Amino acid sequence: MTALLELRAVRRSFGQVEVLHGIDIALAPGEVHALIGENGAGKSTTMKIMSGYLAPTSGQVLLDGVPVTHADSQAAEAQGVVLIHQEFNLADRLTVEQNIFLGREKKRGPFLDKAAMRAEARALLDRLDCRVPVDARIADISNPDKQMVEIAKALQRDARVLIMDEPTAVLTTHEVDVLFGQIARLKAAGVAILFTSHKLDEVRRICDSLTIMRDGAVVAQGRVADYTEDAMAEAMVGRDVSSLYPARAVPVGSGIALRVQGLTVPGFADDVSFDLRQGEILGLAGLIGSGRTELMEGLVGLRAATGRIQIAGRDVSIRAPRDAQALGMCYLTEDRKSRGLLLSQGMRENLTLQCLGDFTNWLIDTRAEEQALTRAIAEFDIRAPSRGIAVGNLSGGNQQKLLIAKIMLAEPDIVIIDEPTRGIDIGTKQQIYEFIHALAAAGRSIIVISSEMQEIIGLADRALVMRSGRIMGEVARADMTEERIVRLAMGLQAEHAGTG
Amino acid sequence: MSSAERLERGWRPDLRVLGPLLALAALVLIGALLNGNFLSAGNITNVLSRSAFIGIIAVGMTFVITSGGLDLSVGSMAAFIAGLMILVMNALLPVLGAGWPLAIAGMATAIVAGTLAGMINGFLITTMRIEAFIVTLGTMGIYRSLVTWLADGGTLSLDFGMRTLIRPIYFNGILGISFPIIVFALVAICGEVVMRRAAFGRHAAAVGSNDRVARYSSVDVNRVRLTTYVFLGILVGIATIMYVPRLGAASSSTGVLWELEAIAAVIIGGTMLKGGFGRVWGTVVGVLILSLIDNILNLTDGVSPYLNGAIQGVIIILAVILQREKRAEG
Amino acid sequence: MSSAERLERGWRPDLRVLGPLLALAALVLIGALLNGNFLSAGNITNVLSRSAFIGIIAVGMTFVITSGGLDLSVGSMAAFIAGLMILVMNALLPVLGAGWPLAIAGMATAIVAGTLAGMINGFLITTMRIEAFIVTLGTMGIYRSLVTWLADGGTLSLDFGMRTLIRPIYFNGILGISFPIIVFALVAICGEVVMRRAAFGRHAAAVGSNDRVARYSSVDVNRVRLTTYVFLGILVGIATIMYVPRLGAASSSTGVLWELEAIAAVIIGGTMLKGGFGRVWGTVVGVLILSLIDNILNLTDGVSPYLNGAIQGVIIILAVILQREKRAEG
Amino acid sequence: QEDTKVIGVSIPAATHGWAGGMNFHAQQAVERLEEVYPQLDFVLATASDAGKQVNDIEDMIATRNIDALVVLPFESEPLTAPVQAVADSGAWVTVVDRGLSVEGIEDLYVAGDNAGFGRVSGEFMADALPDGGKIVALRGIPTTIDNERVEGFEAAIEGSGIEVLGMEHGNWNRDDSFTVMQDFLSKYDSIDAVWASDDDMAIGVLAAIEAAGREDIQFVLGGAGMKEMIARTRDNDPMVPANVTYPPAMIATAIELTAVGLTSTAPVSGEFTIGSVLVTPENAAEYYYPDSPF
Ligand SMILES: Nc1ncnc2c1ncn2[C@@H]1O[C@H](COP(=O)(O)OP(=O)(O)OP(=O)(O)O)[C@@H](O)[C@H]1O
Ligand SMILES: Nc1ncnc2c1ncn2[C@@H]1O[C@H](COP(=O)(O)OP(=O)(O)OP(=O)(O)O)[C@@H](O)[C@H]1O
Ligand SMILES: [Mg+2]
Ligand SMILES: [Mg+2]
Repeated sequence: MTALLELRAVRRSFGQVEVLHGIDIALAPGEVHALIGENGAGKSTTMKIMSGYLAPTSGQVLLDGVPVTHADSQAAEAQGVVLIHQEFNLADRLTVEQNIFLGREKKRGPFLDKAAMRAEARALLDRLDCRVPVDARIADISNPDKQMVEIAKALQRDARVLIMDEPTAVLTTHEVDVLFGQIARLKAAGVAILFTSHKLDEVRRICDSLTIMRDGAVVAQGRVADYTEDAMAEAMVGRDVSSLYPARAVPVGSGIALRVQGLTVPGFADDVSFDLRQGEILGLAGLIGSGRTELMEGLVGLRAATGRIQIAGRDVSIRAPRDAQALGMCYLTEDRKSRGLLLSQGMRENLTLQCLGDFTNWLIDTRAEEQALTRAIAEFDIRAPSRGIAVGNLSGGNQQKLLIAKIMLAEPDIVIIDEPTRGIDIGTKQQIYEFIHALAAAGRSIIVISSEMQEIIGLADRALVMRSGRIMGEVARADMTEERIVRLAMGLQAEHAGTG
Repeated sequence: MSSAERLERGWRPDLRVLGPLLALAALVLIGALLNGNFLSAGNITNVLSRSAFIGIIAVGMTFVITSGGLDLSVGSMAAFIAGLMILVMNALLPVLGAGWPLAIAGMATAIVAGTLAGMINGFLITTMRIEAFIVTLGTMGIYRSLVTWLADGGTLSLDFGMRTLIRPIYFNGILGISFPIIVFALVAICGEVVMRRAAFGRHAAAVGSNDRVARYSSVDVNRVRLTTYVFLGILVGIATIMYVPRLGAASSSTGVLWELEAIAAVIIGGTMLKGGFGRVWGTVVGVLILSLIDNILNLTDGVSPYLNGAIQGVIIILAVILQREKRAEG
Repeated sequence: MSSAERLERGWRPDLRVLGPLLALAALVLIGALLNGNFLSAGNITNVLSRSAFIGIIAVGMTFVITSGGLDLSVGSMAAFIAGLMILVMNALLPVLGAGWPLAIAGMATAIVAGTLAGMINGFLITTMRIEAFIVTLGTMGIYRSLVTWLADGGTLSLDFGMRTLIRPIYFNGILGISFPIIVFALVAICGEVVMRRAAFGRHAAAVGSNDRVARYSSVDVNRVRLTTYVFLGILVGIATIMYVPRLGAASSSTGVLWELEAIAAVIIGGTMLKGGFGRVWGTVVGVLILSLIDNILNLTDGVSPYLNGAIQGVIIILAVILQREKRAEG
Repeated sequence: QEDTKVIGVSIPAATHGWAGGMNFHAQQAVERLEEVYPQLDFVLATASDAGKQVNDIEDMIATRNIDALVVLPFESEPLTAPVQAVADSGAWVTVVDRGLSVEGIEDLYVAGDNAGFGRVSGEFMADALPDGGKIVALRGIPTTIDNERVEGFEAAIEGSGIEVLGMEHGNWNRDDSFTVMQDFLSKYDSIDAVWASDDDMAIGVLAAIEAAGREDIQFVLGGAGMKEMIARTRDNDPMVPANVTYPPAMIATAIELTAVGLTSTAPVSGEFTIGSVLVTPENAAEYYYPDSPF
């Protein structure tokens, strides 16, 4: 069987730094190939080279056994090689339909055939079970919907080789199922598929063969059937990561750190009340779109909200994030790209932006900033090819680590973490969980919003489940099961707010 | 509740759409109350005809701004093209005689010069990758200088016989609608159609919204950008064809500040200065608002003429208050 | 390999940094070759002193543009403040007498008026959420009108005795360096320090780069924006304090086109028009480039003065060619 | 009442000193005449370019039904056809300062004499520097007016041995002329006199000379009769030995004559040329108007 697309001894440097040291991968038609590895291992770079977005510094790209040099992504696309980017590649101020057909508009005579495009966009999205209106502007739709639009856009392109860079990072279980259905369909049609994910169970579920990368080199290649999840993880990280979630070392404190009563965020959350104890890790579960993000944004003053908030027993009024921060409460956004980091600026500037005051004594103490960056790099294992790199050029996972480091620099007593491990490799996940536990052990209180049930179950002392802007119920650590949470999230089982 | 459902939450009148229209309606009302002749056919024809210059240019500017660009040179460019057109016509007069062939030669000059001027701006901005603000500030100075130099510091005037011949291009019309109004309307309609119904309009918006995404989506970003400038240059040429018959002369003070007026009209009309979204009909409304302000100031006494600029400024700001963006959330 | 080891970076000459400096050096060389007096102390003092007005304003403009804003009103604002300062000083003359207390009252007027004018722009832009281009186009017209009205169309002149008293503010100096140069240098140094080393500069760049990220990072976006406009207003006030002593007069033609010059200087200096990155020293270089072009054109013969603007335009474009961005990749 | 007549006045905006003075006089005249002639209404519009001035005139006809137009054309050529249209509609037309490019349109022409302005200036210069000398000159905003003045000046100094070292545009603006003069002073080690051609520019030039401390320049000749400069001539300031008039008040004369023509049967049509006169310390007092802003 000849490979449809193949990389031979591909190297790639950015400036002085080489990030790929000779990669060989072959994609066969009708097969799903997994590319896994740590954050910054070079997966996205490899995929961009395959699809013409980047040129290899040396080595060959072969299509149907013939060496090709794609001048650009258009040339690759014309050959049927399509990439779904890890970071959204959509024009914010255009609509869903305009984005799907961007660059390949359907025309009737000199004019756009809008009706046909709308119908086809609708059909594509329906195939993905995505109900976002085709006229909505990208800026106004949710992250999961954006991902589905990306996928629809790729499907519209009639790919022979479909390369997907972490498509499931922002999707829910249901949407992942839909996507996998489509992948199966394409596979049956003989499309070669390359797939990346940090969720190894997904790799086991849909992939046939796999390549494992570490530090810009291939460390293992073979059939997925030959690997257990733990074996994959160990090959990626170079150590055993089977015990992902640490055990609770210090008991939850008794004091109430945060009391929320009747918090309403118009249009998103309605009359929400809960308590957060000192040293507690509170999980906030729910389906995507249940309003968890908006609720917490309302809590920290990023959105208009009404309700009563008490911190450490005192009534407080929070109108902007800086008010919350002054009270020791910080929120870490789920959207690192457009809300979390300044992509064109360096790591140092991003790290200290949130609490620049602490580094300023008349003037900014750059030396102290550099020290903080050195500490953050060590503590969160941020891997960057150079210290002065623009944050937009970091790998996705390393951006996420930097974002966590940025919030933690403010040393909040109450920290709300929205999707903390989105796009993070399994080794680093373990480190982040340990870090969260260490925070709790030090008496700080944490709210973790996560769409991964396992994460809530593994991490939280107690979980609240949200649906349609309301708290549907509370699950204690002892009886936390995936089924219990899902039933609440889907509204299949009503339950009175428990101990809170 | 899925986000899809959330988006369909009831229809509210969108101020960003209604805003400019409301402002225009308010101005018409004020004008009508101040002076009985305001709504007379004569006055309306005057106002619309003279809006045509800025209007035609502003339609092109809408595309440039939508695709994330800017052009400060249009006023000087118009002056230069007008001067060139007059020079060419005067030079050809002995050969072609004062007739329509000469007029057509003049028009061709204007269109060709506009196309070239647009190409130069576009080339420097796209291929040479220089900031549009700087390129067009530079060419603004260059064209202004050139027209002063061509006119030797004075005025370039069209031969008088020829002037009488082409006067109808501005002053006459079809069915009582003057040519500038007709041309402006045609340009606006074409512009609106291209913006909304042609691939080019979409591509311009995509380039202005995020040029990287556009590039990754097989849009030839440089070509789109270049085309917007060429398109604007051609429209400047067309505006000049309307302008020369009106005054029959060009000098260093021709077209001064047209660029600011055109940009202001575009923004008053709801196009985003940072690019990514453009609205041609809004631009037309913006142009009308600006022309009406001038007209209304001429209808009334009692205000020191020194303060005209202040009143204009206040009205421009008020017109835009109506359509400001929603407070950012989330 | 630990990540720390990976982190050194090699130094390459960066054209975006060197570009403006090279352009400036080229101009100085050309000037020196064309005219022997170019490098004389007198000429250098002249050029630097008269750069000071635009220079001081351009430093403020750097912050406004860095945070994603724009201010077209600075020229008119300067004219208005100059007029006001003269009126106040003339009015207080009988009370305070022609002495330093009166001069100080005049300066206080300028600073207060500048602060208020900046606050008005900033308020309309941030709290009222109106596009900066429109707000400042509006206030540009308003201030220009007001000064014309205050001067009754003519010129507001400072009392003669007072003029003699404050003349030294422009013409004298310390150790042979004139006050405008000293003030400009101080403003530039403070500006550079604030931009690079103070939290405010960081915040301005963050707001200009992505205001949503800034808001999520506890930055008070509106306050930062407002502050940039107020800061600019104060600097316009300071520039006016240098300006009035020079000729002791203000009229409707004072400060015309200063806004374009200031913005051009900022961009020539390498600050990005779309915000997110600013460089005060670059702005200073930009201002010097613009002043030198004028100076060199005046010192040389042979070119029709009508073409000065064209040469200016060409040089501005050339200066920026040196520092265009690398082609985007990946 | 029925026989109310409307006079439209269209003038360039106050963008430089002389135009400012002219605006002032126009407004004064309108205010005064509205008192004197209750049966007259005035419409005053100022324009920043020729196109805007044509708009103003169109508006006056379409909405204000003017019976007479007093116009100081921004430029002659572009205003000719529109003003002709006004005349053809039967309204009275008074043209001020700049003639139209077709003769016989106007009923009344109150003319300034730009060539004469240049000539008088040149003649003074030739008299003051009998042995010839080196001068620099500042020009106004590039316009036909400026060209006429400069041509008149150059013709008058021809053969007098006066050498014009350099000529640049000071745009009738104090700041610009200050800058230009500073650079002239750097460029030329010895200058005998300066023709500033306008009093605003003369003020800028004088400031530059004073700041440079140069003793070689004997005098600066401005023009247009700004009251401060007339006063300095009157007071025998050696640097300002003379002035050449170009009175902005001519607009007031024109408006007044038009008002008279419209309200009475007195014959006011024809051409009134307001010549440029040399002002010297001897006759300066006659040209000093303390109330004018210019
Ligand atoms: N444009 C660029 N300039 C400089 N360095 C870059 C650039 N793009 C990628 N890199 C570097 O190349 C390395 C590999 O990045 P890549 O995005 O391929 O990682 P990845 O395996 O996809 O990681 P993740 O799982 O976090 O997405 C990283 O160290 C990254 O910082
Ligand atoms: N209509 C909308 N307009 C703007 N942004 C939206 C809209 N709907 C969702 N988003 C954004 O998309 C993201 C997804 O949040 P969503 O409201 O769907 O709920 P959630 O419960 O927080 O789910 P999750 O955190 O798992 O994504 C948020 O950042 C939200 O701000
Ligand atoms: Mg990646
Ligand atoms: Mg969320």
